[in-house]
Amino acid sequence: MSTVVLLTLTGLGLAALYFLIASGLSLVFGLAGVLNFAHGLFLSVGAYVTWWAAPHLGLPLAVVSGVAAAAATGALTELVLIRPLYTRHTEQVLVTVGLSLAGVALLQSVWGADARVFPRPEWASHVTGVLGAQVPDDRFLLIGAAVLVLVALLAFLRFTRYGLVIRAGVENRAMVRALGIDVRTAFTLVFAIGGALAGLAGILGGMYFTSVSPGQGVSLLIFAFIVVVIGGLGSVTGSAVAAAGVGLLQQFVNYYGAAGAGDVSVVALLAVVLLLRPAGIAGKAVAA
Amino acid sequence: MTVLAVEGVSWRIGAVPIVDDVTLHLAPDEFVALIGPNGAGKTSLFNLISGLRRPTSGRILLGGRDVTGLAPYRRARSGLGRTFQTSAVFGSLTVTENVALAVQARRGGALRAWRRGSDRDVTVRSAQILAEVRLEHRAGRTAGSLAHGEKRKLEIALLLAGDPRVLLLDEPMAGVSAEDVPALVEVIRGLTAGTGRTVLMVEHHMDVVLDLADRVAVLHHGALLACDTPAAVMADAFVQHAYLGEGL
Amino acid sequence: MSREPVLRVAGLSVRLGGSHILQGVTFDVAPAGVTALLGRNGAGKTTTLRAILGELPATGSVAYDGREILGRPTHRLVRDGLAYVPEDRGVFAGLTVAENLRLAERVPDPDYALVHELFPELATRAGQRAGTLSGGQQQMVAIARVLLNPNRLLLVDEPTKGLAPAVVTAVATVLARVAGRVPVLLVEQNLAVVRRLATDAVVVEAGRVAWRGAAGELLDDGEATRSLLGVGRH
Amino acid sequence: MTRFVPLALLVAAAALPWSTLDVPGLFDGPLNSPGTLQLLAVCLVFGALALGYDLLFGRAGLLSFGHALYIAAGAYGVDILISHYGWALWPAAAVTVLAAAGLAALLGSVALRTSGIAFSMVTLAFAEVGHILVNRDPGGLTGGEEGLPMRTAGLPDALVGVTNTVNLYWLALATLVVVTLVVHAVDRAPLGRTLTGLRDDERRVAVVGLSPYKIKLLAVVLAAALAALGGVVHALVVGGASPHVASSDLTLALIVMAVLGGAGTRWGALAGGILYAYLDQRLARLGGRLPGPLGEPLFVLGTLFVLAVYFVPGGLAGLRARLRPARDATAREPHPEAA
Repeated sequence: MSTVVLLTLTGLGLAALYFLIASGLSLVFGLAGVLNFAHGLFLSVGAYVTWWAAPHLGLPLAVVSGVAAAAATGALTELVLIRPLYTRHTEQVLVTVGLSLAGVALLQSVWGADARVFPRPEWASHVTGVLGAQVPDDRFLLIGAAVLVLVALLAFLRFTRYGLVIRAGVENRAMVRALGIDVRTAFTLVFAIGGALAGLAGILGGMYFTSVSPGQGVSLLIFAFIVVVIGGLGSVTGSAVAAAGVGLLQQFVNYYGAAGAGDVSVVALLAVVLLLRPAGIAGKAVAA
Repeated sequence: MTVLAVEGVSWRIGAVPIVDDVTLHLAPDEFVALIGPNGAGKTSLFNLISGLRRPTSGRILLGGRDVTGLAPYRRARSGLGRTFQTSAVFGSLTVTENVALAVQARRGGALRAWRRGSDRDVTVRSAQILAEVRLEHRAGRTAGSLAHGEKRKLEIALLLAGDPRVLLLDEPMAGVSAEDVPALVEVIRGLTAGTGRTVLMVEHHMDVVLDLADRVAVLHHGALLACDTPAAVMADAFVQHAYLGEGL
Repeated sequence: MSREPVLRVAGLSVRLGGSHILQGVTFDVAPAGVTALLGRNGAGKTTTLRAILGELPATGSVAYDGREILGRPTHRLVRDGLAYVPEDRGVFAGLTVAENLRLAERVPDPDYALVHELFPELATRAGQRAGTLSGGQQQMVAIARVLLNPNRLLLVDEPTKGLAPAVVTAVATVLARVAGRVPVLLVEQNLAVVRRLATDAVVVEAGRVAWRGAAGELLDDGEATRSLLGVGRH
Repeated sequence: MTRFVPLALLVAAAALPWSTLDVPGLFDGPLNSPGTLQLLAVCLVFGALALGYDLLFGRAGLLSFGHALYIAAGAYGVDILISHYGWALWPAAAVTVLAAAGLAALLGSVALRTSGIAFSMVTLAFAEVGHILVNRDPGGLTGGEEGLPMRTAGLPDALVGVTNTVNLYWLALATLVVVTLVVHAVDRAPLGRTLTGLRDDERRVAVVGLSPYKIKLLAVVLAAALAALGGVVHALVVGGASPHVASSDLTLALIVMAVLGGAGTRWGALAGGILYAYLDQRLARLGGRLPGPLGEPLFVLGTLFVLAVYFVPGGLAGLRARLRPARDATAREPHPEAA
């Protein structure tokens, strides 16, 4: 029983990371039609800026600056690289590929290729007893952050004018424009939001893995892609559900199965979902 | 004897019926025009018949065989050809390559990875088809650079290449200028009259409909209002009201 | 009619994927009443509207209130009072009726009084997802979105497409009222609606203007309607 | 006349090992030194890999992000059969390529249920499993992060030892020729036309009576077989397999190569692959001497790539066509619209 509790909470902690990355990716794709490969770079930017700033500013402010830096990277990417390519989606994907390669290499040249020890709050190393299981507190940190983000994101989408524009834009960009709204501002905004969430994921990931390395973003990104496809492109709720499913499955199979079986099972889940519902759980039609 | 049978076919998006319980039987060599206001579901019905969409209910038979669950390409191989409302040709291939692709799709060999270009008989057949639709002077041009009317002719050439028994023509005159209409009508007449082929054609151009069709089917709000001789349909007060919007 | 046209389209051309969809379309939209843009399917009517709105790359000239607007971004044109009700309505299916309307607000005091007077049904269905509405109701949402704001020209694309006869009448009635306040450029296939609403008519054929003049004149000429539009009595 | 240029280049490339020419700046040693020959052999392998990938990307318009999986299957497959099971090279290579094609048929049949961007993501996910497995070292087969060095005892003598680098070079050149012949044969054959048709209008392909799904699957399997062949030769040239050949970075690099060279053109991807591999290796060697991020090959290549997307659409081949606009009527339109 205690093992199941621990695995569940650990799985949900991982799911929290996936969700933070996937929700931004999904919104960016849903609204702007861009599959953003540089999303993993945003994650690394958040983590490295926090790692670098923590000794100078203290951890809380360092986290804020990490998230801000990642958000700014996201917004800049949209403004400088994505926007000029307008509707040329393949080129946009290619540019994010190039950015991701160059950006990670840049981080590597500044901070080296080796993993760095990541700062974390003192209490995150403690454990709490839950139903007989000794659960490390960083799990609660991850889950709590993801739930807060989910609620905030849904509230933002539901109750604010920009949220309305984004939801409408995911459905039909051209029509939003035809109502006199400059939808490009919303593009920049979702890139910034996506960047901020990815940065947060990078920071929390750094705390969870207790280290940060330039390539960390990319490997998490791939599972986030899987979550996005399973959850349906453009759907935040879909991302949340799919992230939970993927995180739990991965943890349980990794524990009870052979090494690496968890990762394989996640991809198998993806295959099954695609065979049954090619558009994902909550998706609008993927092929367009 | 029925070549194409549409039996109680419906297609809904959510609760909204786009095609509503349509039943239609086409005999060999018959030319049926499908008319109805924009948004009546004509193209949707074509998509159901050609297999690009699956009906919510009902079935479709081709030559007596139930094809409701078959993929579009299987229906095409069973002798069903169609054109699209907006020209769908292979823009970066030449006109000849377009037709050769379609010819080989029918005869086999389109996936052959070794031999050069086409067999002699494919080349001959392609040239023959291009002559039939009067497009031989454009053979070497890329299809994307053709004028609109020429693309429509090329679409018909692609259709001919498949040697279909049943033709679905979706507004073949759309976007064609008035002076080009008679020539295109003759092309269509030539590929149907006396060939034993069956045609279902969506067309708004009433002169063309009355000229070519044996029967006229009227679709309105997804449902079939009437299917009768052109004269009878044109005289039908209900059709007048629904289609031509008279008596508003 | 000595007043300046609200919109002057001159030599408007559009090329898409190698084909020449519009080949020098030229016409004016009068500063009052309905100008009907007619023509068979595929003639280039919708393309004309979208080119005017900057949704498609075009060459030529479009002057709106005397100013050249070709190449300006769509959302700026709309903010300048050039409102658009697209073919197939462009209603956001996943948003509620109220959200669809809220999204369209461009001014501090949107005219909900007018909208609720014309479409009382929309008030009662405010919380309903627009995707679950009937076609007619969706068309009402689409028109209502535009009427919330002050406009100087309405571009309306096939508002009666796929609607039941009674709803067609209702939509035509609304458009007649709207046309009393603001000029309309209307694409329409239903000639009875055209007859009821339009003062001027422009017929497009294969990317060119084939006929221009008073709408009544065109509709009374059975031969002309048949040859230009392909519909009419035999 | 220009049709003899490729032939002349081939002859020159084949004769290159007899040249003792020293090209300072471009290469560290004379052309026939083992170091230079190995560098060139890697370039040739990447030329082959990029052209094979372009069969999918540039010709059929399938933006796969998982091509590295099949390269890794080739490299690890042949390495494992030789080093662990003591197979001889040729049967090991043949079985590996066939198995990779089989794997592609299996995974492709699932991935092709989707299209556009979702297809890209799914292929990426499949390839990532390969990457993870290789890193985990299941059953001690793959050597984990260290990679699996090729046991030379299982190789023909002619391919072993520094003095025989020249034979590896020729092997790489032969592979490039084989891949080029295959891809160009497809280009000229009905299949090439069908693939282009598929890229232009998939729906249309279906209603003329061809199954788009089967055609795409065929392209995926064929490209995978070519990738595996390239992977086999890569393992021989560099003396083993390392997890890098399974990483998504490699697939991304292939895309960069194809786009830099000119996707969908006859020679673009091939030239892009050779150029990319050369720069990658050269920059890595110069790394320490260059300031700041310029020492990171991927920084330079990534930046170059972004600039190329903006300023040189159509890549090297496009550049050539622009300089000589009247020619090259056979060149297909460059970038397929995947999204």
